Amino acid sequence: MAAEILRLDGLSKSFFGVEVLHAVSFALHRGEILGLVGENGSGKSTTMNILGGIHQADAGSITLDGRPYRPTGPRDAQEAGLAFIHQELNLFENLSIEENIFISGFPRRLGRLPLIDRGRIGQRTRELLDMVDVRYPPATPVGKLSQGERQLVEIAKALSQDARIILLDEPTTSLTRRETEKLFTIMERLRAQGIALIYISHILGDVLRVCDTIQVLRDGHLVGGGPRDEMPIDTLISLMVGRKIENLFPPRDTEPTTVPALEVEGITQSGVVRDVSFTLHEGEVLGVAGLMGAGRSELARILFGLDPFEAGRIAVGDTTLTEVSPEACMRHGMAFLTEDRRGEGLMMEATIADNTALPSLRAYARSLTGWIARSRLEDDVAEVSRRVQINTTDYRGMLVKNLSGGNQQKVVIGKWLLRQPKVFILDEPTRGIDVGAKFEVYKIVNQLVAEGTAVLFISSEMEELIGMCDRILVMSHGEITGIHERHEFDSERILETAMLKNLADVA
Amino acid sequence: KAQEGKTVALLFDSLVSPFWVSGIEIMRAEAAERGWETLEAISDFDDNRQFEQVRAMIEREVDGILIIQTDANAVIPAIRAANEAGIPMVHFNRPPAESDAYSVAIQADNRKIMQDTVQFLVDEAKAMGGTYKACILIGDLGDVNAIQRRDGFFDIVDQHPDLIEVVARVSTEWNADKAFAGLTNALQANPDINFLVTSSDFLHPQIEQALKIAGKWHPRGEEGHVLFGGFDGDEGAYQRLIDGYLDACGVQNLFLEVDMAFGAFEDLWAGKQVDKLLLDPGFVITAANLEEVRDQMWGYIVWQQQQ
Amino acid sequence: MSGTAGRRLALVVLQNAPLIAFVVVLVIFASLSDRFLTLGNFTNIVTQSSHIAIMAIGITFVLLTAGIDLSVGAVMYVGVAILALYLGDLPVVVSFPLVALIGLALGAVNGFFVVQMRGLHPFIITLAMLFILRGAALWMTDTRMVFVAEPIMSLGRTSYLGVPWAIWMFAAVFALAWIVLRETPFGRQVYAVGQDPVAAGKAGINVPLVLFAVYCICGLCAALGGLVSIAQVAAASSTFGFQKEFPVIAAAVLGGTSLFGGRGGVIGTVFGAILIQTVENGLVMTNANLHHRW
Amino acid sequence: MLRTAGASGNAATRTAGGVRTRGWLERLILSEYLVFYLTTAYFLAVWPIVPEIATASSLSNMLTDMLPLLVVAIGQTFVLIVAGIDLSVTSIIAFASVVGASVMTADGGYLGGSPLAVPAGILTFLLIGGLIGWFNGFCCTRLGMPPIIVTLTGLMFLSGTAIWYTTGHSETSSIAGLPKAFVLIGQGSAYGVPNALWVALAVGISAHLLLGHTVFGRWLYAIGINRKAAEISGVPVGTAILWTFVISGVCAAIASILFTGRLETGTPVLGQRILLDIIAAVVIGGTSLAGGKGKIVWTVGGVLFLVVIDTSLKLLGMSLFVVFAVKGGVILFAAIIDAMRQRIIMRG
Ligand SMILES: Nc1ncnc2c1ncn2[C@@H]1O[C@H](COP(=O)(O)OP(=O)(O)OP(=O)(O)O)[C@@H](O)[C@H]1O
Ligand SMILES: Nc1ncnc2c1ncn2[C@@H]1O[C@H](COP(=O)(O)OP(=O)(O)OP(=O)(O)O)[C@@H](O)[C@H]1O
Ligand SMILES: [Mg+2]
Ligand SMILES: [Mg+2]
Repeated sequence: MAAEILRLDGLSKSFFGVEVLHAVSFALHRGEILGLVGENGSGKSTTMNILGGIHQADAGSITLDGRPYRPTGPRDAQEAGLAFIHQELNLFENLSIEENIFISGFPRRLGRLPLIDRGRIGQRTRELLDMVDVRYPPATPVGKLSQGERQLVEIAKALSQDARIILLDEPTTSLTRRETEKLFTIMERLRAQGIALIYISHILGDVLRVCDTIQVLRDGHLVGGGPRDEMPIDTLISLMVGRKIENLFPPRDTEPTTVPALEVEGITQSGVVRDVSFTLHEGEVLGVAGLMGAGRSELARILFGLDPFEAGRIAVGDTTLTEVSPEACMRHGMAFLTEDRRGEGLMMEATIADNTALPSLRAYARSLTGWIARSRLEDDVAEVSRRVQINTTDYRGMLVKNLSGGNQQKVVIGKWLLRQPKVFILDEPTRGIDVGAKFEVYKIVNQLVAEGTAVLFISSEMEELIGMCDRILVMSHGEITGIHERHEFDSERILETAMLKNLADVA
Repeated sequence: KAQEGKTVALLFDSLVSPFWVSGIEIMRAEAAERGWETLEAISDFDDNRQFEQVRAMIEREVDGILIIQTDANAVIPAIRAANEAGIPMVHFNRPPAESDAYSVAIQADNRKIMQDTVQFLVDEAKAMGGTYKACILIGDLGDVNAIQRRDGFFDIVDQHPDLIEVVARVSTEWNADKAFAGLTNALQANPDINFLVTSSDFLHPQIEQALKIAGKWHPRGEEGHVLFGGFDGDEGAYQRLIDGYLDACGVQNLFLEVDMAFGAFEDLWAGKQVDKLLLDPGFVITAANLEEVRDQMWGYIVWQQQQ
Repeated sequence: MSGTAGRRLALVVLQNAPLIAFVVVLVIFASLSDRFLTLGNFTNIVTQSSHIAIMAIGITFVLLTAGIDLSVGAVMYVGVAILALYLGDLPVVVSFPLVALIGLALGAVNGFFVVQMRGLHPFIITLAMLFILRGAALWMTDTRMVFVAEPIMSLGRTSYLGVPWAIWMFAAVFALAWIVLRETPFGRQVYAVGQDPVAAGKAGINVPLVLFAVYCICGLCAALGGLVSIAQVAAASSTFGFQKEFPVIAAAVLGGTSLFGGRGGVIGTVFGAILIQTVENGLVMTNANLHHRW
Repeated sequence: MLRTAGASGNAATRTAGGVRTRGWLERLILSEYLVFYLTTAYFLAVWPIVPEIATASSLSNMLTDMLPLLVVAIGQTFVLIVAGIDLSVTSIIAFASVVGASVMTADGGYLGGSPLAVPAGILTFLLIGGLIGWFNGFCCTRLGMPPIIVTLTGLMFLSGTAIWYTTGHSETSSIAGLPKAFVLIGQGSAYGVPNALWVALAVGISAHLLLGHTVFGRWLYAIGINRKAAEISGVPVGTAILWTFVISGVCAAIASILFTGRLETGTPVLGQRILLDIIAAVVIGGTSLAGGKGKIVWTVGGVLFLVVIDTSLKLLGMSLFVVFAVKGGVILFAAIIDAMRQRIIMRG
């Protein structure tokens, strides 16, 4: 085995007196890719944050190249040769791609002048963007990029630092399959150069494919680990969740009806979507597949009245919406889970209960005075929160910002469940959620359709779409390029449809 | 009742101009001479705060309240409060509006003094011949004095439409910045302004600077001299009078006014009847009568001290 | 749904609001006064707006980090009061840099507290500074009007190459600020910190240092603005700089700088400052005075 | 009541689940009613120096002094909670004052002498406040302009207009001759309690209930914390923000009624100098300028704090610069306390 480069020894960390990491120890070697897996909130990001200098450990030590390493800030980590891709995107929308990549250390003109060497950063950025396959001029503002493209820029940024160790905390959440493959190629190349990587992901298949070693965290304890070959998937899962999971997708025993719940006709908004029409039925899960930037999220936002559209008709049940706004859509029983949990889905500074109650407040208020029936509301909030299995019961006290990503996602789902939606639009509902939690989300979706709810399921994970949907609608460049029925599901063919427009363009 | 050991509250709305600074200093000196103590408070132009200050002084059980209010009407409740507490109140330089409340006001006869000042300038203008483009710097119209001075100005110029055309009214709100910018703009719009009156002498530095920039700062007798009238009579005005840049200045007799105010307190304490309004006739000072009247000009005393 | 064209138009209008307002104001005043659109008057407007513009450029740095500095007017007054009272006899080349340094130091005090008390809005810190500094200046001047010496006043009347001194100052500060914001690592980090301080910290930017620096710059610019102003108006009464924070912030925001940080720049700020002064100037030019005699 | 509001104060102790016990100093600093303790401490400290401060009449003066300020500050609290700011309040006070007075005044008012004068006058005040507030809100929500710009422009424009309006209705700089019945709102009392106090109580209690117990109140906190999330959750964001400005405007108008009544004068410079005091009071109380956090009780504390300090300085006969410096020092002190509080919470 190659030389050891990094060693964690008995790391512990508490937040507000609650210990989230308990004496975690493992080692990382040159030219090794180490996979770190575990359920939501098991402490993966916290471990990375300690390595990256964002948090300081309460106990334990780290050795880097045989010397003690105790970073007090991200700068220290950078200088020690660690690059860090955070779980949440860490880019500045108001700056260009090149500026984002070099923000922590711009090359200067003539060495001494405090002026940015634009020529050099432009050149270097182009090279880096080529590596990750992003075709934008380096001076493009990051605000113009889609989530997936931003994630690629984030990766390019880590590459730019010529680091010896790269930490990747769920880097593929917004990437398509193809881009993920691209990332893996890059990772393998880095490994060949002797760089060490730590890779965190909930997609166990990926972890098993690229990682040499795998470590498993559960509730802040390191519960197992070893070379990939000794860690088959069922071992991993049972280590992670402490029990065996038979099926990735829960069985569904209801059939979709033919009663239309949402009818969309000719929705067009220039530059975004063109002539989109489909019908979603009660009790049906309709998947939406597509490559990154296909316009799926935009379509969802239009349907929920968040973005304008030029032409087309939207009908819920048998009423055509005359006004399309979130309020009007909600009145007709629609609900929308956005893909940007942090920016749009949650009030991070508020409690679980407040977040959950927000869309339903009107239903718990006297119509004239708006006086809230508090105890009834709190009871229902607690019930919904239990149903989505948030890992705390302090619904009225716990701030959402202190929850792990997966549990935050459960809060967003819970807040819409409280409204008992008839049409539920889910945009990437399982992004950043562990296997166990995913299973829970799927179960909730199944329950909902069993009660007659219609679900529009937008996802970039093909297996998930195939496992969950009754039909899959494929989008490419803002247009629907195909609809696949359940019996003809086939990931190859769906991918082909998703790239249809691109092929046509080339031809 | 002994007059010694009295406490008098001096409530100013600000000390922005030398007039008020000299005023409060003369009052302090005068009070010390009479063996009185003083308590001071400044309202910073806030009527409500001044009302609260009056109540605080009543709370402190002072023997008399001298007040310079910003607004003639808004001070009435304060007078009532003082009446109720049996504390005499004297308004310095700005009288209150008419009301059933009782207090004594000392005031310069602004309109008359301004009329005399402008009349002197008009006479000069006539003597020199030609027509005149006039500019007036107006004070804060929340201040009765500013209104009276403006009216005094127009009383005279309106009688001479053939001789004088008023081309610019610069609103200063008693603010040096505004005065400077306003006057510069006015001179830009009307480069031929040759007749200038300010409602207060504290704006002289800005006027000098603006006229210098416009190339119009010349003493009497020189080509291009701007006929220039001032008001108040501060030390800067005195300097510019002897330098020949200022032609006439309406002087408020500050010494007399302080004396009248304190005299009013004594009379009131003695139970005498005092008129609600006591006028300071003031006077106009020009190069011609400089020597005779300057001893009554408070700015001259300050000027002497500075030399 | 129709009306996208309308919405686009509205967007264009909103994005260029300062420019459009500027043009509208120009047209209105030009049609009311034939002297308004002269070169002389325009020079006049720029000269008069220069002190506001310089201060607004300083505050732009602070606003870009999602901060605010209410103490600019007070810093301006303190600087000028010290200049008039204690530095009056020194030659301008010595006294002016000294005053600028005082401004920088006062800005540093703001910056120190802002950095030390993170989680507390700079609004409240600089508000406190506003009161303390005004109090200090009033104490120094004993609330009297202070005068500056003739060399400083004559500086206010000086022109080089036909352009008044104030405009040169303004141009220099603007050019420097523009370069710093656009072309230096520090400038870009200011934008990053304003957009997302947490992310900036994670990216290895020394966030406290950036914050500290922008308040220093703002204090420096406030003192410079005071110098430019006093050289013109010659005397400072106790209302000098009073409530100057309003037009100064307004200039920056009118120019498109967001109060929530990360967006804007000094070019817009300059427009904003000139726009504000143009309105004031135009009102006097056209003699349409609110205090007109009735 | 949204928990976030109190969370800064309670989170630490709560997560600790009562395991950790804090020293009394830490507990004091963490208390969300800290400002009340500070006020009390200050009061006790100056008492020996100016014993007059504790007399009944001085206390009642203090109470009546704080009421109009309190009413405006309450309105401001609503706007701050949604991360807005309303700088136009003082100009609303001034403008409503002169227009309202011009309706009622005995010397040539529109309804001067008529029995309708007082009700119509009061209605004028409220309408002006409401309309200006509505206009502010409209510009901020429907036209997407930043609140600070909208209300700052409003401040400058209305102050000018108020002066202009006065010159058209009065020979002097202000409008006097107001009906006795109106003046009594600012000065008189009923059942031994000043009328102004009744008014302020009514405003305060309704504001408290509105914020803490209704859908509207919860919406405001949600908007303040994350406007986008609120919008997606079906909160009528624009309308709600618009209403905060209307509330602020109406509160300013009510304050104007009290001010105008106590001065018996409609004046165009009324309240001009208290703008920063209003905002400082709200923020010292603990309401966040960044939105999402605030309570009426806190605002009451903030106003009380400022008024006690102000009164003590007045009684001490302090000069203007001392007043300024002390005020600044006090605000800074409040800031330092708040920072300490954050530290303790962070430390956990
Ligand atoms: N800044 C913080 N303050 C308080 N608690 C925190 C903080 N950061 C993390 N936690 C808590 O620490 C625990 C571990 O969180 P961490 O983010 O490391 O989980 P994770 O394994 O990365 O989960 P996920 O897969 O959902 O990202 C969670 O219970 C979380 O709530
Ligand atoms: N803020 C933005 N500004 C400009 N263009 C944007 C912005 N956000 C997205 N786009 C563009 O809009 C198009 C559609 O993006 P959208 O996010 O809807 O894709 P998607 O199919 O939902 O993919 P995913 O969510 O997986 O990234 C893309 O071309 C993207 O580049
Ligand atoms: Mg994580
Ligand atoms: Mg998407």
